[in-house]
Amino acid sequence: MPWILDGLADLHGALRADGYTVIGPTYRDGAIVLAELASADDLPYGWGVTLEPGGYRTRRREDDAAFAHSAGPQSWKPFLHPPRVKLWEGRRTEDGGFSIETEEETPPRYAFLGVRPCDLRAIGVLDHVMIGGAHPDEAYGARRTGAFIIAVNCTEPGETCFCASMGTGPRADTGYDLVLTELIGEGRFLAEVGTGAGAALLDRIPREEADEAVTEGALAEVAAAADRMGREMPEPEGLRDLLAGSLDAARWDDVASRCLTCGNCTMVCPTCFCTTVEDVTDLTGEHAERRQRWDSCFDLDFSHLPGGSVRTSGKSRYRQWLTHKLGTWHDQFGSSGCVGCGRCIVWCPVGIDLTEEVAALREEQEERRD
Amino acid sequence: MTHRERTLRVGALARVEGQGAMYVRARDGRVEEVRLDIYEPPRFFEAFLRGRAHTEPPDITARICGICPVAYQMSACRAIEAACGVTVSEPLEALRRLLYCGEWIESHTLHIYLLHAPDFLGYPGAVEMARDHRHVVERGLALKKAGNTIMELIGGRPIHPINVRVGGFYRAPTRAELAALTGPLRRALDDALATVEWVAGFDLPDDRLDHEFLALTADVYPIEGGVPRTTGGRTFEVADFEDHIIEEQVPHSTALHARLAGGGRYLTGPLARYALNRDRLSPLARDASRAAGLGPVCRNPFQSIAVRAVEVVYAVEEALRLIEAYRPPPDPYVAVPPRAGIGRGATEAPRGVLFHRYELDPAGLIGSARIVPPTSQNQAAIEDDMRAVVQARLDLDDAALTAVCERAIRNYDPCISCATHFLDLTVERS
Amino acid sequence: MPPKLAVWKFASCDGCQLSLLDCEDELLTLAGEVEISHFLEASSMIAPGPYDVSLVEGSISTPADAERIRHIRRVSRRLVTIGACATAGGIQALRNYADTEEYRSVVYAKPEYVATLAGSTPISAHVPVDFELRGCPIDRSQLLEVISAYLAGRRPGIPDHPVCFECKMRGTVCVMVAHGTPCLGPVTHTGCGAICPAYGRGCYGCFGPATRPNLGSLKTWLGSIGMSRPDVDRAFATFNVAAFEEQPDDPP
Amino acid sequence: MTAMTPTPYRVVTRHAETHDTVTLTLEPCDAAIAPVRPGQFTLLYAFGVGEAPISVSGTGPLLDQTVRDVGAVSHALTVAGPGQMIGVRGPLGVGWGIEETTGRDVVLAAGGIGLAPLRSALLYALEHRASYGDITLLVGARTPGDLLYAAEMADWRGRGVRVEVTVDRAHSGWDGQVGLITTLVSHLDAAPDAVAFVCGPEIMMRLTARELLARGIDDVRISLERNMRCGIGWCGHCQLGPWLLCRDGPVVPYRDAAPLLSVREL
Ligand SMILES: Cc1cc2nc3c(=O)[nH]c(=O)nc-3n(C[C@H](O)[C@H](O)[C@H](O)COP(=O)(O)OP(=O)(O)OC[C@H]3O[C@@H](n4cnc5c(N)ncnc54)[C@H](O)[C@@H]3O)c2cc1C
Ligand code: SF4
Ligand code: SF4
Ligand code: SF4
Repeated sequence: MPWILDGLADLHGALRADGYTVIGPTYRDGAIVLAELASADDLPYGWGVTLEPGGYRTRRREDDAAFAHSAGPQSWKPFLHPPRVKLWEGRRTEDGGFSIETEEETPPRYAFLGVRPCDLRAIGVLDHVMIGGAHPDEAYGARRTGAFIIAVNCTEPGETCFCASMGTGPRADTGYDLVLTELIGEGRFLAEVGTGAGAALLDRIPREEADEAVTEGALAEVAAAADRMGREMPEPEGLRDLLAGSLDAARWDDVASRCLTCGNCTMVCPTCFCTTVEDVTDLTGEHAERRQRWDSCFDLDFSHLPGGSVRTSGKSRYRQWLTHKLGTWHDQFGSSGCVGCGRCIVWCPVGIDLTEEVAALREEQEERRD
Repeated sequence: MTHRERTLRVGALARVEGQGAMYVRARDGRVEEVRLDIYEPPRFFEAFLRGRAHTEPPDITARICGICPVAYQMSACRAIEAACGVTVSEPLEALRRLLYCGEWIESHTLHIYLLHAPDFLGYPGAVEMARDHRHVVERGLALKKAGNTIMELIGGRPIHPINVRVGGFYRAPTRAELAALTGPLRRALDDALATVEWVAGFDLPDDRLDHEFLALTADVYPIEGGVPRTTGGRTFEVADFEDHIIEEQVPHSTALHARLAGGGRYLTGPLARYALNRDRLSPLARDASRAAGLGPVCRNPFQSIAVRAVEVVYAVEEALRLIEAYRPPPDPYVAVPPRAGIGRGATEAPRGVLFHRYELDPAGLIGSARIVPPTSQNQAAIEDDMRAVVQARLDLDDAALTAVCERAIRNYDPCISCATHFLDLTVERS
Repeated sequence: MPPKLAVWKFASCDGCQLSLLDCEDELLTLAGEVEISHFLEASSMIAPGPYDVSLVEGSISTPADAERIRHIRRVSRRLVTIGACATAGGIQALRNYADTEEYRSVVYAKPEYVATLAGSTPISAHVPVDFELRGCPIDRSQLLEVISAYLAGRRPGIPDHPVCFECKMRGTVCVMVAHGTPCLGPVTHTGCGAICPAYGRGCYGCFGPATRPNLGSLKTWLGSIGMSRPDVDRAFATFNVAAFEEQPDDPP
Repeated sequence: MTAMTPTPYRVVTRHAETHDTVTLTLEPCDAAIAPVRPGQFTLLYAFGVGEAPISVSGTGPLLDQTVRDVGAVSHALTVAGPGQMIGVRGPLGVGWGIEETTGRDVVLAAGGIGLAPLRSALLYALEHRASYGDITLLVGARTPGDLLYAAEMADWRGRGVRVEVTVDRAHSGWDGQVGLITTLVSHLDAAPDAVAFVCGPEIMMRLTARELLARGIDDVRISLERNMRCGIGWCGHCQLGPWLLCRDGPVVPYRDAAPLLSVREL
């Protein structure tokens, strides 16, 4: 049954009382970033954003909506899959050998407040990669299973959003404990339950039953958002084949002339999971450490082999990104690697737009067919 | 021992910043020539600053010297702001002073512990000294680190800070960020006081300088600005620096020597600052100087190590005071729109007065630049002092005399990289 | 016998070798692991070569220095350049694109005394180099990493990607995308920890070009966000001017 | 203990194969890793230096691993003497699948260090000699001095393996063949339902596989090399098209790999 919450202070308070570190959107450095929210007041009330390829600006809205700002510079990835992780520490032993210790790290208990549907799906995609295989990343698993997720249905898609065409939004389907729909201009939120934990939390805070008209109205707003997406992924069903058949496309040269190979697209992407492993020692050589840090297929060393890197040209590196994201992800993990959040378009310093690149590849394929 | 003719070459001076060597020629018991050779290759900063934008000198001139980049940044900012007719708000000035305190602490401690003290205790360097005096060296390193921590927080990094811009800073720290420095600085204050006590116990050779001293003076102990003044009673505006300081070539020397217009050689640096501003030291620093046996004016250059230590006490205390009083400025910088004009700026680098002058065109492009670093101002005085040092010790054998000379040179903490326009020498042998 | 470490200086500001002394917490440990055999800035003790690792600061800009670096190479098992001067010629390489004679006359009253080469060149233009550590100045922890790696016999863990990676890992909001601030980060080698954007300014390229940068694309973009061509050119003509100049125009 | 923690092993013997290649035999200090199938690999960790993926070149509970010195980690491994501790993670990858090809002829074609993973398949087949038809081993090496397991070849021949060796460059005294390994394939005599396992430089694998297909052998499996930082599908480095080679390989059917290998820089 849907409920109405008057503001989010009680919800925030209940999460804190349960020992959660509440993470959510807040205004900082001219952007809506995800950070710890000391109180519900830290939400970016009244901030909207204007997005374009390679451009992001916050702007004041006429209302005081908390979640009317589209996907921001980060996703939830840094919290679940941190940029740097220490894997273990080793030390030399007296007999000339070595011993290795893994720290028993108590994972932070996060409550994610304000997970947009695209990002919710991205968490699902990431879960599949990180803990869905034969060697689950236990540390990720611990952070993930401890997390309480409050999604927000999207009523404010941005100029670079295309979740509707990817089938990931604007309404959240599964994977949340609670889902909110903001009643913009009223300061109130429609809340629906996804899990028992969500229901239990909701039970503890003041709320009203939502009447049908309000619920329908709110959800109609969400549905309408699908038509206001600034972008669309052309023919998403055919992407896997399109990319598999485009390895020799001329378009790669075109995009390579613009692409800086800076890797920003992969870093901001909520599903890019790649890492590298660094084995380091201190000056004495007695202590060693293994660390994991984010990596990207745009890094030249990513494909290093003793004879030289496999992918050195910018074209081959951009191709790896796009074909993996939209194509071979299906082969490897059974879904698309893209959820349509549009971050890679906005945070590409030179505004390369993957939907445009796909359209061009499609056109090229058709031309070749003719 | 008779010395009919003797040449002494101290090739590759150790424990000075940059590359230098010394050359002495004596005949019949008289020192005929003393030269501090700078073989730092020329880097032409003044030449390539021409045509650069007026926003660039803080970053560019920082690269003249890795030991005192803040000094270059601050003198450059002052000069350019003067050219553009902009003054910076009080809180920003305070933040500059705080950053500069960090550099003083770092640079002075580097010099005291790592470059100079080993001379007095008979070690080739601090690493060797640490074998016998580990805790002392550790104390020095901790104190140095406290200075670097200030530079890192406010400047972004200890060497060539990135946060300084014409008109102020790119980002002003929060109070909480600065408050985190308080603990380390309190400990640093104890270390600084212990340092004064330590160096006061060194056995100082006798030596005496009679040059005039030149330093900036202000209401407070001068760091990030002030009015030039000499012990001879001369005072002038920074804008008139070039009327009072003449750099010229002198016979038998290929380096530019500075002198006071209508006067003689002079010395800038800690001894000069101290002589002209002692009463503006904090009570604690003044007490420390008294306890260290320093009079109101120190004319023995070997006392410079103690004066530096006193200045470290002052800088640490001053940093603590500035942090306590800090309120983030409303904006991290004031706009400095370009205009045509000439601007001059001077601040007190750890080694002494550092002067910059820029001529800007209406778009802010630099037409000409002039940089007068402390080491080139002191060059003549250093050579003169060396002459006295050698003259008084001609009976020493070469090794011992070399050691004394090196040590005496280090009194001036000459920063040879800073010598933007020293000449490269072709050495003449007699 | 501990390995011997030597530090050498050519045309430079001393900042990079100072980075070694700035390792306040590690300096004495380092001194316990290696014999610091030649480090004029820190010690007047000079032990003869050969040296296991030579750290070389500064660029080659005089005939005498060109000779000296060859000697240093001969007595060094491993030669690591530290900093933009040694690795790219430094800011003094601006002379390579100007009239050196004229430069001399601007700065010196008697230019004929100044022995100088027409150019300021990196160490690698004169002798083979085993590792180049970037930065103006270098980053302390990178320096320690290179030394630790050589002591342990491993490859130094010095990443080879642009500054953007570091910004994103730090959680810094992109200053170019969010504020329109020109930034060289996408074509600049990482290593500094992405400090400039964290302080709200654009990267100014002090670690030199990233490997295979796409300068043309960024320059076009910088123009489109309002930088004049001379401003763009000046932005690349600083501490690593020669290294940026050397980059091909073609995309990687 | 996580999937990223090496299991301590100790070097039992170190056998120099060539001037730059060494076979280490490793035994567990305490617990052993799970049993290794032919063609699988481990990540070997040299303390303080790092980790490298190395094929298991033998069968049995002790790990035979043959390492060629090409960089820091492989160097540290090749100089490890008896008693030295080495970290092991694995077994990783899918292996040759020789266990399932009983009743068929087996062709093994190796270039250079590529013989290392094939040795495990060969030894497995010899241990189950009766289950396989003809076994042929074709080996290409740069020079006679680069030949791995030279001392074992007589024994293999003695146990009914047809061993043929060719080198790129020979010194005087070499009375074997000189030339490309593909010429050995063209003289091959194996049933069309034979299974072929190929490992070596990528270009060698492509040429050899093509030749095998031309000889009517359809089931050609190659073992690919890509950068591997984790070996367990976390790091993404070992991708080749649809594959994560640490997970889906390193052994893959040549038929599926061929179109990918023909794309430059994939
Ligand atoms: C599944 C699999 C099985 C394998 N089995 C074996 C086996 O049985 N035996 C065997 O010997 N090998 C095997 N290999 C290959 C082996 O893993 C590599 O040779 C090994 O990783 C090399 O590691 P290294 O650290 O020694 O050298 P690398 O660090 O890779 O160095 C090799 C060379 O490249 C240079 N280099 C290193 N990093 C860079 C960089 N970032 N940029 C430019 N140059 C660089 C080094 O200086 C050196 O010259 C296998 C590989 C795979 C994937
Ligand atoms: S697109 Fe690149 S960085 Fe992202 S997951 Fe794929 S290979 Fe990794
Ligand atoms: S590929 Fe781009 S749009 Fe798709 S999920 Fe990643 S960042 Fe979002
Ligand atoms: S597509 Fe854009 S963000 Fe991605 S690597 Fe290229 S330039 Fe960088």
